[in-house]
Amino acid sequence: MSLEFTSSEMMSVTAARALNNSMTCFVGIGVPSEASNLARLTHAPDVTLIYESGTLQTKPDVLPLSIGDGELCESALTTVSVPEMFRYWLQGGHISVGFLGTAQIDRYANLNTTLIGDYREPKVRLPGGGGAPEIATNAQEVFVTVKHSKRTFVKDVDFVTTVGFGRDGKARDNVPNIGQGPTVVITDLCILKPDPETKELVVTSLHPSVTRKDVIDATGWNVRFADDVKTTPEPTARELKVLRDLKARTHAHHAGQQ
Amino acid sequence: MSLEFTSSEMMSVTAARALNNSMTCFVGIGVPSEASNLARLTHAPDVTLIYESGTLQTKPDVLPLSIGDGELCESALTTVSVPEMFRYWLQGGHISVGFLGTAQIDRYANLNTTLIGDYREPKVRLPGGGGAPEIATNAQEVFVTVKHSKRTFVKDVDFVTTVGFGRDGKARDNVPNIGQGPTVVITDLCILKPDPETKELVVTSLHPSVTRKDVIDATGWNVRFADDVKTTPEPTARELKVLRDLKARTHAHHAGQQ
Amino acid sequence: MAEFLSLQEAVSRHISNGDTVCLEGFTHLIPFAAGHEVIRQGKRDLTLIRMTPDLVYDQMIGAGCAKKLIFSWGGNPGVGSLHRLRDAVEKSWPNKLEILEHSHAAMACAYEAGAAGLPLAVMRGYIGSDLPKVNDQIKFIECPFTGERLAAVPAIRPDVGVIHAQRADHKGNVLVEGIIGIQKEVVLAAKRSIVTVEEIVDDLGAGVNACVIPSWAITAIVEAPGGASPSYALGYYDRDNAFYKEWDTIARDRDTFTAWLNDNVFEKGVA
Amino acid sequence: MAEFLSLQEAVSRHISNGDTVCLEGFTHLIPFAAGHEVIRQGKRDLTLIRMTPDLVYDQMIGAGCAKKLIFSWGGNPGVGSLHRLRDAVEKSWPNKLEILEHSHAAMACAYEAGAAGLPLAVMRGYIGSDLPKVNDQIKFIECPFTGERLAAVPAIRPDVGVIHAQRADHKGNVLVEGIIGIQKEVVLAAKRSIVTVEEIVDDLGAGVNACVIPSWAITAIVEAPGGASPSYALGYYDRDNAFYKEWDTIARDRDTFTAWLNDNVFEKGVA
Repeated sequence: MSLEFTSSEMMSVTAARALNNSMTCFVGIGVPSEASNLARLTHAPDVTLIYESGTLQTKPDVLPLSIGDGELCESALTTVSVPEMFRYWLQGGHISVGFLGTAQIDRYANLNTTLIGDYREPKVRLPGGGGAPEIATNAQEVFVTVKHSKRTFVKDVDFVTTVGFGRDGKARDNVPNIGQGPTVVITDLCILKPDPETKELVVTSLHPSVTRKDVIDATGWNVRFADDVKTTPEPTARELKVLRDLKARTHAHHAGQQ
Repeated sequence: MSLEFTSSEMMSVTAARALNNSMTCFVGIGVPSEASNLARLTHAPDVTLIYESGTLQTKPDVLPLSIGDGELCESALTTVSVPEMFRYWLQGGHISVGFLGTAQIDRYANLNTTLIGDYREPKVRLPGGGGAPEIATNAQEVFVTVKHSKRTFVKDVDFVTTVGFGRDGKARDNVPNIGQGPTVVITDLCILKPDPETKELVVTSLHPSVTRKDVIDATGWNVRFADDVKTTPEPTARELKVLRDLKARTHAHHAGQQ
Repeated sequence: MAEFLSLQEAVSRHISNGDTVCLEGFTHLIPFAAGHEVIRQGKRDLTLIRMTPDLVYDQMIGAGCAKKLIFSWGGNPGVGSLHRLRDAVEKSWPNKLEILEHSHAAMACAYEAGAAGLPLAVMRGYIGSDLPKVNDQIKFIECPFTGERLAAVPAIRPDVGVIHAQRADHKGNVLVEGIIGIQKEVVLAAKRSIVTVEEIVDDLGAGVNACVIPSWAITAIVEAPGGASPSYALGYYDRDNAFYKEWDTIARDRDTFTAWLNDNVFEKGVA
Repeated sequence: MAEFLSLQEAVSRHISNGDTVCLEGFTHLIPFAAGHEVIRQGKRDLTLIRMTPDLVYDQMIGAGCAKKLIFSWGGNPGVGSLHRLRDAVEKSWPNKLEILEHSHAAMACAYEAGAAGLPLAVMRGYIGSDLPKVNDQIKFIECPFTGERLAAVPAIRPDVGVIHAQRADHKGNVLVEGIIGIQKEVVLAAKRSIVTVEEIVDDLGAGVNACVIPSWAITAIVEAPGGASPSYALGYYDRDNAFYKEWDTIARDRDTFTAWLNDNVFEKGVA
């Protein structure tokens, strides 16, 4: 039998599964936050979640709207200053996974959250880098999760806010003290991973009922597929229930706050 | 009428009088600590005392044996980490007075707490710099208090642990972001201040019943006297009582701890 | 020692046209009341610095207080864009706004360096990013011990730092609790500081290692209950998430924004 | 996650001959029990780093564990010299001891930089001091923004960091309270860490911004009640000032020292 689920749910569940109990995860807001907490509430109860607001090992009951909501602090092991967070905990090498969203991503997994168009004459001005530029280089590895579309998946990002593997795939070569960068990109259609040699993102798994054409049509470059493309396992009933409960709880909580 | 007091008491009382309510004082252990707390318990109840162990605005009831005794923490406004103490509070420019003792001092108020003799073959090995090298440059001014003797007051220190005005009196000239350095040296015999031009220490006040010859005999260079040498005011009965009570309390406290 | 002032006096006396000003509060304890007083007093040509310019800077920028913004993430968290900020950057309304952008790590380090009295912060950052191409304040130095290339940014040393905190005692010592962000660093890095607090109490009730800023490190203290709303003050009130969402509609349009500003800032007196 | 070990196991497994080791505790929470176990296990050729080598390092140096000492103030606070340290430096007993000395500010910044994962610390320091003439690890750099000359020292990144703390919970999270010194920095800067604690509890009882070191940042935790004595543990016991004074007599003479070591360290088992 097959469960009913949306492509967004498929993305969140798949992203959640990338985490495990031994990881210390620096969590970005949005889908990364949803996925991280889903992991914590399902198969990875001991995953350590850290938000850049300084909340170490936090266990919010509802998803935060901002990275500094009160729930994060009240459910944390402790809360440190923001300079300490970036210096001791991120740059100090204690983060195994940086979990990021993005507005644009290119074939070398470079991320753009700065702007669309030219820097001095932007078509669309985006929020900017935030914590991402250093999360991407100081975390041991990076997971990216983002909805798949031609607007998002571009051949070359307009601006490299946050380095994946650079314009040529070689930006991390011979750089000391740098993490391995994006190891997986999870979308609502598929899973992509960097080619071990060229670092170009390659589709390694298609979500149930998604076709190669769906992915090709939603990708702004001539995307390659791995030799052995898998089918991503469906969400389980438990995963869906926990995710939906979490979102309902979150919605009720934020709506109720006036 | 004249009170009975020792030369050590004269030194502590005179050193205490150098502080006032508006000062934020980074306190060294020994006579500086005794004098600072005497000031706090007499004419300067609002003087802010800071010890390098991280205790901000502390009000110990007894004198600490080390710069990190429990009393300092328990009576402090708050206690910060040692890196924060040196970075934010000292280097950040929040200390008006650094109050230091020393093993050797020379005519340009350079301090030596490292060793007597040659660095590689010391005659006497002393504890080292501790906080003094940066207290002396980052505090707005420095007070020094030390017993007067030929062994202590030397023409040139064997080692400049902590700069006064350098080997030539010019070490602070044209250095950006540096405090004015030692402004007063208080001994058990007299008060010395740097000559405004040459920075050489000059006797400006003799303690009661101390002669010029006493000072000359206890000083390792041809010490100069100001044109108008004053007589240091005697301790008051209240100052002596508070000082003696403080020392008695301290003695009883430390002896009683097993 | 900190001086206890009214909000009107504190802003009037310590913030001048042309100053570099940081109103900080990392998603928590955002000094909205102080920002509104800056708007009411019609301050102009401010260089505004803030890691996360959210609604308070959207409002100040829309009201015409700012000529330059230094920041690392400019959005309405969890909601979307800051429309007043975008209108200023893209269409120079109500005036041209110059921007200079960093990453969070760089700004956090720059505040830390400012508090530490240093002229620069050194960090392992900006590797592979295009930000150094558009921000000439980002330089690179070589470690004299390892030869590693490290990023350097100038310390932040603003004219005025403004924060909100939970409480002050009668001597002017201030307790900050919860997400302390960079509240302490801003006060220590600034030439002058204004701290608004929820209440003034006899005893801070602070733990032995609590984040307490001594009175002698603060310029002015203002009692401003609710002064962080619609952000939150841990132990006092929650974040008004509904208003953050509503702001998207208010700020999208110049007229609705101007009407909101008149009704909610100009026509409201000082707390 | 931190592993709960006996003191014997923790020292045996994580400290090897030749390692660079920091036993820290700035006048408070000095890890004496761990130091004694290092002596009992006859570790040799250690490079010992500590801002204030006091009795614990005097004992370890006198017992022949160290080949090098990096420090910024070496004395018996309020009492006088460390006789075993002096005997090692001046007379090479029981072996030659190399020393490298800094100021407190430099070491505090070097620990901070180590915790921050940087190769160096930059500070405004050592101006006019002779210390840079005898310590080739002190260099000077020029600020690329202001041209100011600033001191630079290498970050401290020891093989092993050892601290004592008040308590751990059953998951291995540790609370440090009071004079926190550089306890957190040492653990974060070290490749491996050993934390001895007064007790293991169900709930740390920590405030929201308390100095808590998470289990996943610690290698090994050891329950060692009284493990900081004769220094003190705030909330547990006071400093044994009488012993600090007594040490002056014990350590002054090689024979009385050796006898003390036999009676109080070698013949005493693991806690």
